[in-house]
Amino acid sequence: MSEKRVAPASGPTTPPRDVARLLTCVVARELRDGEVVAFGLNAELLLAAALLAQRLHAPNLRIRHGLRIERGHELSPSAWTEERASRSHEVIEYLEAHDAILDVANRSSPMRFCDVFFVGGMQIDREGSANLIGIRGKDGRMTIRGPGSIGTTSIGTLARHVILFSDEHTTRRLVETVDYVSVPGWRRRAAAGLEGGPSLCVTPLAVLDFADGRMRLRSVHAHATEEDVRRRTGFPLPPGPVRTTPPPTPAEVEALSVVDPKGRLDRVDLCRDGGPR
Amino acid sequence: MSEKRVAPASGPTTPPRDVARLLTCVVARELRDGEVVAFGLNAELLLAAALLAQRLHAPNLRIRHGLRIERGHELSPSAWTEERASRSHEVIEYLEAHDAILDVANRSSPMRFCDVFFVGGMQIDREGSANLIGIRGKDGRMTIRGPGSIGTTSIGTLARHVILFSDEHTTRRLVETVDYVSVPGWRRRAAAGLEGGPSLCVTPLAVLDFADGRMRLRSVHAHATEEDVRRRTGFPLPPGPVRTTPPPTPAEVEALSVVDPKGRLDRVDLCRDGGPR
Amino acid sequence: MTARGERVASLAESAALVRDDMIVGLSGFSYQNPPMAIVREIARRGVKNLTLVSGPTSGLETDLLIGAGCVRRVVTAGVVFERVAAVAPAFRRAAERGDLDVWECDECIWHLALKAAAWGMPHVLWRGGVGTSLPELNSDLKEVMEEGRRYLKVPPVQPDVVFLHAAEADPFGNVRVAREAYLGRTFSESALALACRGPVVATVERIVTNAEVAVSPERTIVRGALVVETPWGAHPGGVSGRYVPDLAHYREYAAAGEASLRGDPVPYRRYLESHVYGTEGHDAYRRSIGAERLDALRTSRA
Amino acid sequence: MTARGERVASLAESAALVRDDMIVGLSGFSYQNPPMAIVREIARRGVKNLTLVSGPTSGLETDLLIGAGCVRRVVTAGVVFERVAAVAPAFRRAAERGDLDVWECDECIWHLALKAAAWGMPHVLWRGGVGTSLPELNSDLKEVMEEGRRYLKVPPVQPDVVFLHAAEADPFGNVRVAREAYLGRTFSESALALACRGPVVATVERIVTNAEVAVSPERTIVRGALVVETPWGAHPGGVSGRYVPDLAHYREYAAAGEASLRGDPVPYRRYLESHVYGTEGHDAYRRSIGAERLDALRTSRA
Repeated sequence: MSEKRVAPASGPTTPPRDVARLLTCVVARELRDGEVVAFGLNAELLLAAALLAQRLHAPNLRIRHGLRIERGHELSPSAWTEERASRSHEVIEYLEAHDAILDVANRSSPMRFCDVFFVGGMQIDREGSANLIGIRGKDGRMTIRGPGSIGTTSIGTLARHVILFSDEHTTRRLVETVDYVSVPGWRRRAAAGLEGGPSLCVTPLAVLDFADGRMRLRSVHAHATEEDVRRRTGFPLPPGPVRTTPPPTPAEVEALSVVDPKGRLDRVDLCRDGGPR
Repeated sequence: MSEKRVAPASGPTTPPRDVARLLTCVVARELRDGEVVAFGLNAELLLAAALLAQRLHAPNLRIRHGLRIERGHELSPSAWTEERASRSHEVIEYLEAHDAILDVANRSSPMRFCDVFFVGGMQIDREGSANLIGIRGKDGRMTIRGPGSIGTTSIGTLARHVILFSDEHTTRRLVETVDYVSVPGWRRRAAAGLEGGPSLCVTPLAVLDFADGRMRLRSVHAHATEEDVRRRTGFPLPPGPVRTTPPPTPAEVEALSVVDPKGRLDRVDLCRDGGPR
Repeated sequence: MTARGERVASLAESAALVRDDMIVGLSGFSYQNPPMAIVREIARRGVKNLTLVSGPTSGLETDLLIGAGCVRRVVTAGVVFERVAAVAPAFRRAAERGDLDVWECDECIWHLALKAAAWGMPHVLWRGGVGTSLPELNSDLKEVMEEGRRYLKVPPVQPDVVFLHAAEADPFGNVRVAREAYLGRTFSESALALACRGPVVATVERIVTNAEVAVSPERTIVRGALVVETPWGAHPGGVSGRYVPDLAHYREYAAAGEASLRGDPVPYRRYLESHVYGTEGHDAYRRSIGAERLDALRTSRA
Repeated sequence: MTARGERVASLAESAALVRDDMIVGLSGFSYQNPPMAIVREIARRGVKNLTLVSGPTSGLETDLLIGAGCVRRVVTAGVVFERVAAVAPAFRRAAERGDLDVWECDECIWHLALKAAAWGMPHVLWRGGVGTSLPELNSDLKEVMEEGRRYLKVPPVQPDVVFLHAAEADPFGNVRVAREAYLGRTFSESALALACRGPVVATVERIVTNAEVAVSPERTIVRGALVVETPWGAHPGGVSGRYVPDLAHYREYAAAGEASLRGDPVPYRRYLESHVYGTEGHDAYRRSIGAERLDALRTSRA
């Protein structure tokens, strides 16, 4: 398997929703039983992944969706939505007010905010730092203003495991060094006296992990090519044999149909081709 | 009135409950409209005073009884009680958990913990410091252990107005200088950069206030004598004419019967004669 | 027995509490509960150089005041319209032109700054955010070493006045959320009110009796507020448990703002003209949106 | 779908989590919700040199462990039996003999020390308590100047293990209060659990289903606890909304403790013998108190 070249199967035969489902499986496989997983952005896909993990191998996974921990069987509408229906899941926990987020910072407490946290950004760099603040122009000043670091910085610094998630795979997103740091990667964490670093970076084309604090290619999705992935990454990825991301198993496919009976994953915004060059 | 000598009316003609009612009126007169009043100990008497003030001149007085703000018409059982009945008052506010007491420290917020706070102690001194910690022996070590500062220190330091309340009037209670400070009085506050100090000290025999940061006699209750009060106070009180504490007015008597229809004030523990010499 | 005093105010007198250079706290987490009616009133008064403390992640209430030229500085973890605009347009434009100072923070640090104010602390030390760009971007948020570890030294942020929008209040200033409120019990309404050094104003969908409020004290989130009955006062934002955000209106606003970013200021000026300056008050605004469109936004109680 | 894991434990295995020299958090505000059954179990095991973090104002759970010789240090704002004993007797005796270190604090400072632990802060600065004896009495609670003002520098206090008693829990460790709980929603149970570095154990009157707990998430105060079904587990203390404290029992205990203070150790030894060492476990304790007496303490649901 490790010697097999990735097939250049990027034709219209792979509909976009299949990418969303593949990424859902990729993320689900990373979640372990007994953990608390938290996310803010990309909520549909990540919630689907967590629900999938709960059904398949992590029955005690707790899912913090916004400020709530819920237990449900189906993918629900995301946090901010025009849908009027109150969500059907059992709420098993919520923070009384948003500032209670501070109270759950102790990661050895059974009431910790999370173990695994998902982070995205305008830029993600080679060591796994993420930037939601802005882009510098040639003069060093901020020429493109980003949204702001929202809920990422503190949780991303304090969580036990950070997984980076990107809805595009482009050289503007995956850069050598971020212009500003909302969440620190491996080297910056070490310099600040923090252990570890992000474990994974999931994109519509590939799964990347880290060795010695630098990103490397773990697998390329079946609809992409290794060559394209390397060309679309803004820094060199170490050479070496690359496997194809394992496609959804029959058990995963079946569980996905339970988790997402209404096909919400079909509407998830992802750049299936990696996004603009 | 100011020239009138206090009558030595300390015979059995003044039943103990009348002292409790007198003190209730004395305290009620100090409470102003729009304030938040808080107390922990001596809850029956102070709650009765607050309810009385609400009926008579302070309709917007808010009463924080333990961690709750309630609105009722009748004196309820105190915080820790064998009485099984849930208290009948409307709870209009409560702190979600005890640690929310920290959140209400900002005294300019409309949600501040209190404006007026009542403090007692094993010792109260001339400048109005209170001690709930312990009593020193001749060797300077703590030979009598007190209960601890419970809820008094921070609130007593940060509240706008502190009123001292003592259920006895003895030289062991009212001392020149407290052995330990749970709540600081005038000089200690000034030294720590805090403005003001306690405004009043109410005992079963007298009402004392402060001039230049030292206690003085404001009025003596009708059932006590000025001489006895001076003798029972562990530091000199400035000389000068002393008035009799105004007895309950007809309006106060009538309102008291509404506030305390079951005669709970009759059971309040107070040393009517000032307590042991 | 003397009557209790009511704390009911008008939109105009509430907006008049805001003067140039003030630090103004605004409720509103993303699309939920922005005090838009009072924001439009403040914009009409043309105050200048405000510092807004909003969020922790904020939305239109912040962006509109920036677009109307009232704001010099924002203290917020982000200004976004999720799924409509990754970055709110007036915020983006003002920040990129250097017309706006941004206190760069995340949601936890935003809350810590308010906590420090509420608790009367000169600073709080926090591990979250070491190794990031925040100390580089904020002159008053430095990294310090303490007992061999690095911390961010977070200063207090204290609003001079706070405006929030909620479902209900009684006339005595007890403000409460709908029973069906979305996530947790509240967002940052109480955090802002607890930190504030001055008045707290709540615009509410409906004033209810004190008796109604007293039966469910757990729904009361702020006390002692000045209360303004302002139905649809969060529009185009949503009110948890009452109505959903009007995302079509957000898209219209975002398109106008994005035209400005591309150099065409006309659509944004037109937006302000028709929804802010050109409407004389909140009633006129509601009429301009239309009852039918508003009614279609109601949350079903099913 | 794989089954969720339960977190149900026994009293004995829970008490075995405590080893000499540990920092042990105990619930119990005055008479309410002390985890007495586990306290008696810990006393029977004869551990030594514990630091108790209890309260903020604590009662019998603290006094009994002191009287049983298990405690070297207490972190509490007071140990009192209101209306029964101004100062709890074993606490008083041990402190006066110099056998006990007391971290002198008040309720706010107690909470701040737990917050500092929960939030991962090296200290917090607090205005409440400047000008008092606390800095003189605690070597690690000093006054400092910061920007021209004096503050107490409050260090973190982090329990190694926490025990609490509550009305109910589900088998998955979701612990909740009775609907009729007394003041506020909870006391310090969640503050202790949030600060803890190790396991949190909840003894509860009754284990209920997860379905029951999930319908009222607002009543859940602690999550992820080990759960031990222990009816009457707070006796002689009360459980908010379930039963009132047995003040006659407190008076008996206080009289025995006060005899010790006067130099007669026999009544207190006899108390420990009959209620702690002489009963083999919690069931034996309940039988020794008697069902009739216990039933008479139930809170009416009227």
